Amino acid sequence: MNNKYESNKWQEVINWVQKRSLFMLHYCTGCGAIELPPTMTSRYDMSRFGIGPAATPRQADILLITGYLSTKTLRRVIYTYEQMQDPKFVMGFGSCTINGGMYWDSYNTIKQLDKYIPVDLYIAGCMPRPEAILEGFLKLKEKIETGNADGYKKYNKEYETYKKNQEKVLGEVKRRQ
Amino acid sequence: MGKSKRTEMFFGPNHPGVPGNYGINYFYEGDTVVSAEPNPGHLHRGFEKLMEEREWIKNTPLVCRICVMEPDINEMVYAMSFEAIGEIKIPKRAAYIRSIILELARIQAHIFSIGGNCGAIGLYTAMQWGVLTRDYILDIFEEITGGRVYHIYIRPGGVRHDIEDVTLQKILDLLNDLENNRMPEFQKLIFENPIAQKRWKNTAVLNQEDALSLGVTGPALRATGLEHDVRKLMPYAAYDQVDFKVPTGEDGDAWTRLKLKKDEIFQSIKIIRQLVNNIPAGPVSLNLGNALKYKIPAGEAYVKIESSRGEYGYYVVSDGGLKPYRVHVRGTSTPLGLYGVETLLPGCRIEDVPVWAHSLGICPPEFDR
Amino acid sequence: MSKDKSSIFSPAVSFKNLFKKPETIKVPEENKKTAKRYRGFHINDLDKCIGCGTCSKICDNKAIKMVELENVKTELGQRNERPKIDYGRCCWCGLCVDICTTGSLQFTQDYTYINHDAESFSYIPDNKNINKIESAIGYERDQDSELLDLYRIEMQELDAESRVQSFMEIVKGFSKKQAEKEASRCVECDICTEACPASMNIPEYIRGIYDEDLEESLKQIYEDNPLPEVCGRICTHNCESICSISHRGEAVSIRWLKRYAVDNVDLAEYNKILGTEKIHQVDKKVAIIGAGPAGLSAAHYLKLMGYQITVFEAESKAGGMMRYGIPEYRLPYDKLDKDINYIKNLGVEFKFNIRIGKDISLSDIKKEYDAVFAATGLHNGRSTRIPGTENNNVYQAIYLLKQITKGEEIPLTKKIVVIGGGNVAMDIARSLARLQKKKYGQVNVLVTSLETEDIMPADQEEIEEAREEGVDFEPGRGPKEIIVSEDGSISQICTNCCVSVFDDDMNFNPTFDDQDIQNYECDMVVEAIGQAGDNSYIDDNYDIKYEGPRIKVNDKQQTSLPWLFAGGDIVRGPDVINGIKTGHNAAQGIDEFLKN
Amino acid sequence: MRSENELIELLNRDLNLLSVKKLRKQNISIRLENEELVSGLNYLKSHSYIHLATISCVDWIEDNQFELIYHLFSYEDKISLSVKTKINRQKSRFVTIKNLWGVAKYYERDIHDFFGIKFTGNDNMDELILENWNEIPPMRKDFKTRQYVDKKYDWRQYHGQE
Repeated sequence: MNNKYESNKWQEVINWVQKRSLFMLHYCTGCGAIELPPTMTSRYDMSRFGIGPAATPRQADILLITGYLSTKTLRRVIYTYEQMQDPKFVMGFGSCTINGGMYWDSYNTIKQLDKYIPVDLYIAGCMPRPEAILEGFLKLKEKIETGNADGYKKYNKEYETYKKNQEKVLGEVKRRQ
Repeated sequence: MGKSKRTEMFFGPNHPGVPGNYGINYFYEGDTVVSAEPNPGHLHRGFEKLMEEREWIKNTPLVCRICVMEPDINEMVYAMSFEAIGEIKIPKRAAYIRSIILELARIQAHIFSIGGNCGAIGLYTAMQWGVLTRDYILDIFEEITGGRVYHIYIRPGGVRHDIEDVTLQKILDLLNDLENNRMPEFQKLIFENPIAQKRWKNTAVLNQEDALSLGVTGPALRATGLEHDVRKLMPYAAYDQVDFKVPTGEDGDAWTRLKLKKDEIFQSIKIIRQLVNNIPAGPVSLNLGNALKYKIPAGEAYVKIESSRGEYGYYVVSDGGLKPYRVHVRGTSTPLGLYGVETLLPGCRIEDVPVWAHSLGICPPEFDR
Repeated sequence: MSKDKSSIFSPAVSFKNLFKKPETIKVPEENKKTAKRYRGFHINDLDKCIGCGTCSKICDNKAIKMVELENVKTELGQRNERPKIDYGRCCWCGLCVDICTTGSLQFTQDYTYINHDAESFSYIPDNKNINKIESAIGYERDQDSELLDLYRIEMQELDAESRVQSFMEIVKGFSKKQAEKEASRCVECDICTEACPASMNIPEYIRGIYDEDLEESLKQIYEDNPLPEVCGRICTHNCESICSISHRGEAVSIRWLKRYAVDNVDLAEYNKILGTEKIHQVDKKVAIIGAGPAGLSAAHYLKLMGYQITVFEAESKAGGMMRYGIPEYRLPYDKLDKDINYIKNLGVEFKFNIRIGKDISLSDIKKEYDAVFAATGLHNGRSTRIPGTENNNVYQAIYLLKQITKGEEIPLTKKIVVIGGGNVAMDIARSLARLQKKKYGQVNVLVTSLETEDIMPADQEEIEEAREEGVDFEPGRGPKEIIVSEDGSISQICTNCCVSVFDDDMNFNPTFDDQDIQNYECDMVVEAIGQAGDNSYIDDNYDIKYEGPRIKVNDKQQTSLPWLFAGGDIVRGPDVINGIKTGHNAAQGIDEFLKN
Repeated sequence: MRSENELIELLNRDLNLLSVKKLRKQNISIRLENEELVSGLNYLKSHSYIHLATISCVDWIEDNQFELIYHLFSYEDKISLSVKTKINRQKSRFVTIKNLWGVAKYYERDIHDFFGIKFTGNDNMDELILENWNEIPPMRKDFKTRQYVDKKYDWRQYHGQE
């Protein structure tokens, strides 16, 4: 287990438990969110994998960026991300989070998600199907178990670069005290 | 009891009760809203600017992303405005297929919104059923168009593919299953549920006079007694070849609107059956030549059609070039989502704000564009 | 308020589902099969794909970039570029699949690709998609979702019956609406430019027509071709043979569009449009021998550079083979004169009825001019020299065509046999058919050629149109002997079967089978089996290097003598557009030569 | 229930129209002077054109004008009527109609967001859709999106490609 940061037996157990019960923050930032109801409800049912929706950032583990992110939402996503407790994971849905997607030349959407918040996994699609989302969750669980899902550590370590990128787009952003 | 303190509440943008990413900042005293102000713009992608920089055909994948609840409505209005300015008459079969797709989209949107309304009051079983039933309709869409939610199927000149007979049969089977198995269950669980009825009755009331002055259309207006439906006022596609009733109500509250949506589902089922049974043979699209060089004469058109929540219009201006000169999107919930929040929301109870939003069909990307 | 039925127990209906099978799809074990028409990841048949880039043009998310591949070579009709799709941009709309000119780009039904590295979402599809797995074909284009304009605008032509009556021009030409519709078919992929010997800016001038800006078209045309009226009618248009639209439909009628553009700009405007009202004169003199396509092209481009140009022409009018070799029904003389007059107005001096080597020697020319460009072409006929060709009823097509164009009376009998399978044979056969129709009221011309019909060098349309006008064909026959009766008139021509025309390494050496003898009655024979040049005016007092029958030149058309340049059929054939190209090259070569 | 022609006659009689055009079935567009627009709308509102669908704005940059289009609809006549007027692009100011239709307050605020047109009488002109926008209003033709995007966001470097 070559976990880059610090690793001990105890961490393995945490990862194992962590993987079993993940709470996904119910925040539909973009149009991909329309595929979340089928994933959460009985047709594809992600709670089979122990993943359920959580209403507030403080109780959530996964932040889903479902598609494009307008600058106004980016500000709130940063507030949300910073309110979430470590360990936290981010999944980018669809083309818009990877390289701008359809709104590559729009003046109000960001082009690369990983410039502003660390992203653990991208799912291809416009928007990704419920089956692809579930397989994305499974891949995320594997990453958590092997301890590679360490986006949040990267955020703390390289906080300055993230802050600079964020401020380039948003101007001043209120930070958690 | 003295006057309680006026406190500010940030409702959304991240809130399960809000359909989409949209905020309402309101002050409340006790548990009634005193004043409210919309906080839109979270889903703004500048569609209208993007559309001015793309050729006509390149906008077809773009327009269906404007309102994620009803992609087909956007494709239809865009195609219709192109055909209106270019005076292009599409083949008869294409008109029939367009109406079938639009009615399926209406059913899907209504079921989803019934589910959403139930979710707003906590009846989560109905929400699960709503999403499940809608998913079966998406399977049909996937079969016809190749895409689940975004179909990019209705294009200037007609539709992209013909519907095979086996798919038409599947549509009929789906409608039978919907009419005989699903809707009775919905009827029992939702419409005969006393607690739900009590919850919806005279909440989020919208009277006729407010509705007309705000420019509200669709079920919200019909719930106040007026039988106005764009499919009857300005028939398009194949709606003049089918007969259907436009259900209306009187009280204009959330309960009447919900019943209207249910009745409209049955009307849509009737329409689709008529369409499928006498769909004419023939081509389904007009070859308008090389897609990179679609061109229509200079002109303008304000075209509107009946989406599941009312009039959905585009104002398109063409300067005779390869790209639209200007496209202005008029979403159905623009009046309610912005001005309605400021004037109609005060007086509601706090717990009714999600019901208000869902029942009046506020869909933020429409006015964020 | 109408009494709504309600009871506290009605929600109990949901307990019914306890006994029903759950409708959940248990991903990942049980994956729902996607619909047949699903739009998943792309695959691309790299051999069928020609790298035309139309998919990257229609992609509204700029998700497709054309990327060069080493193992794919650029050759006629395809580039070594292939589409690279960026799934960080793609919206799976399928416009690219709908417009793909060769139909090589397709969708599979596969849709899951998850990765943490954003840069891995960019992929060059080949027969496998981004997941490198075999996956069933998904969405497919059909005639309803077609985004190309596959078929040509019907070109109005005189019907066979009326056109054989006269030398009137057959092709009517496009109307404004037709031309713009035809021009709209072009996807501007620029593949045709590589096939055009003069590498004309074809997409640009077609775009000019589409934008109703014929002035722009004229500018684009004149950059590489000073004889557009001619080429708009008789060019061999190899550009149309590899047009990307021809893969699934009919090629854009590039030649007729060029003709439309130039027909609709009148000569007086040319100078203003092309900006050649004032040319900065240079006091260097260049002599051009031969006013054929090569000579005129060199004269035009050299004049633009300001040199003083004098064109020496043996005939009484300029045009060379264009005037004296091509009948009027294909190339009317007023259109030819329009091109020539523009060059004349630039200030090019023409000297007619002067044959170099007879009236003036080449060395006199050399003294007076700083450089010489020889473009005298191949104006002598060739004979099969089979027994009987010395009879006076045997003619060569070249000389007959010249007489016809000059309007002179030519010997014309009732039954004529033409030997040869190329465009010249077609020209003489159809001209004789017209003359026979006028004189005898009916056509009796028989064309025999070594080649069988499928490998005859003449254009396919030419053969079909000739047949419609009453010309008969006997392909695959070798001329053996012309049988002459006692009174000196020809009675028959005896032919044997020609088994093969070219040997293994494609050299011309036909083999015959003498058992299969066929005789055809005729009282006149015309040989159209090739042309020969007469370079004696050079060879008599200078020895320059030859490459087989053709003069050896470098890429700037410079012969072994530094001051002597050569172009046209005497250097490289076979058609007008190559002549124009050699003239253009020579102009640049002479310009460099005179500069240093 | 008026037909298109009856409506055109009525309008010609009562309003001095700059131009009137029947675009297509159930679709008429008229043009009024700036000063007469509000009175025209008031007149129309009293003649069954009570539904204001939306207010559109088009930037005709060549002839230096903004064009405001008020889309009305009458449930009796079943005719969609576009009332148009052009205002000077530099001044970019017009009068509000929020007293005729309250909802126009937000339509005008939206147009102010994207075109920078101020509506006197509608005092609430702060940002509705955009946030901290300090460039020229984005929907104006002279706002070049591509330059703005190149400046503000940087493109992903695919191992050195654009």
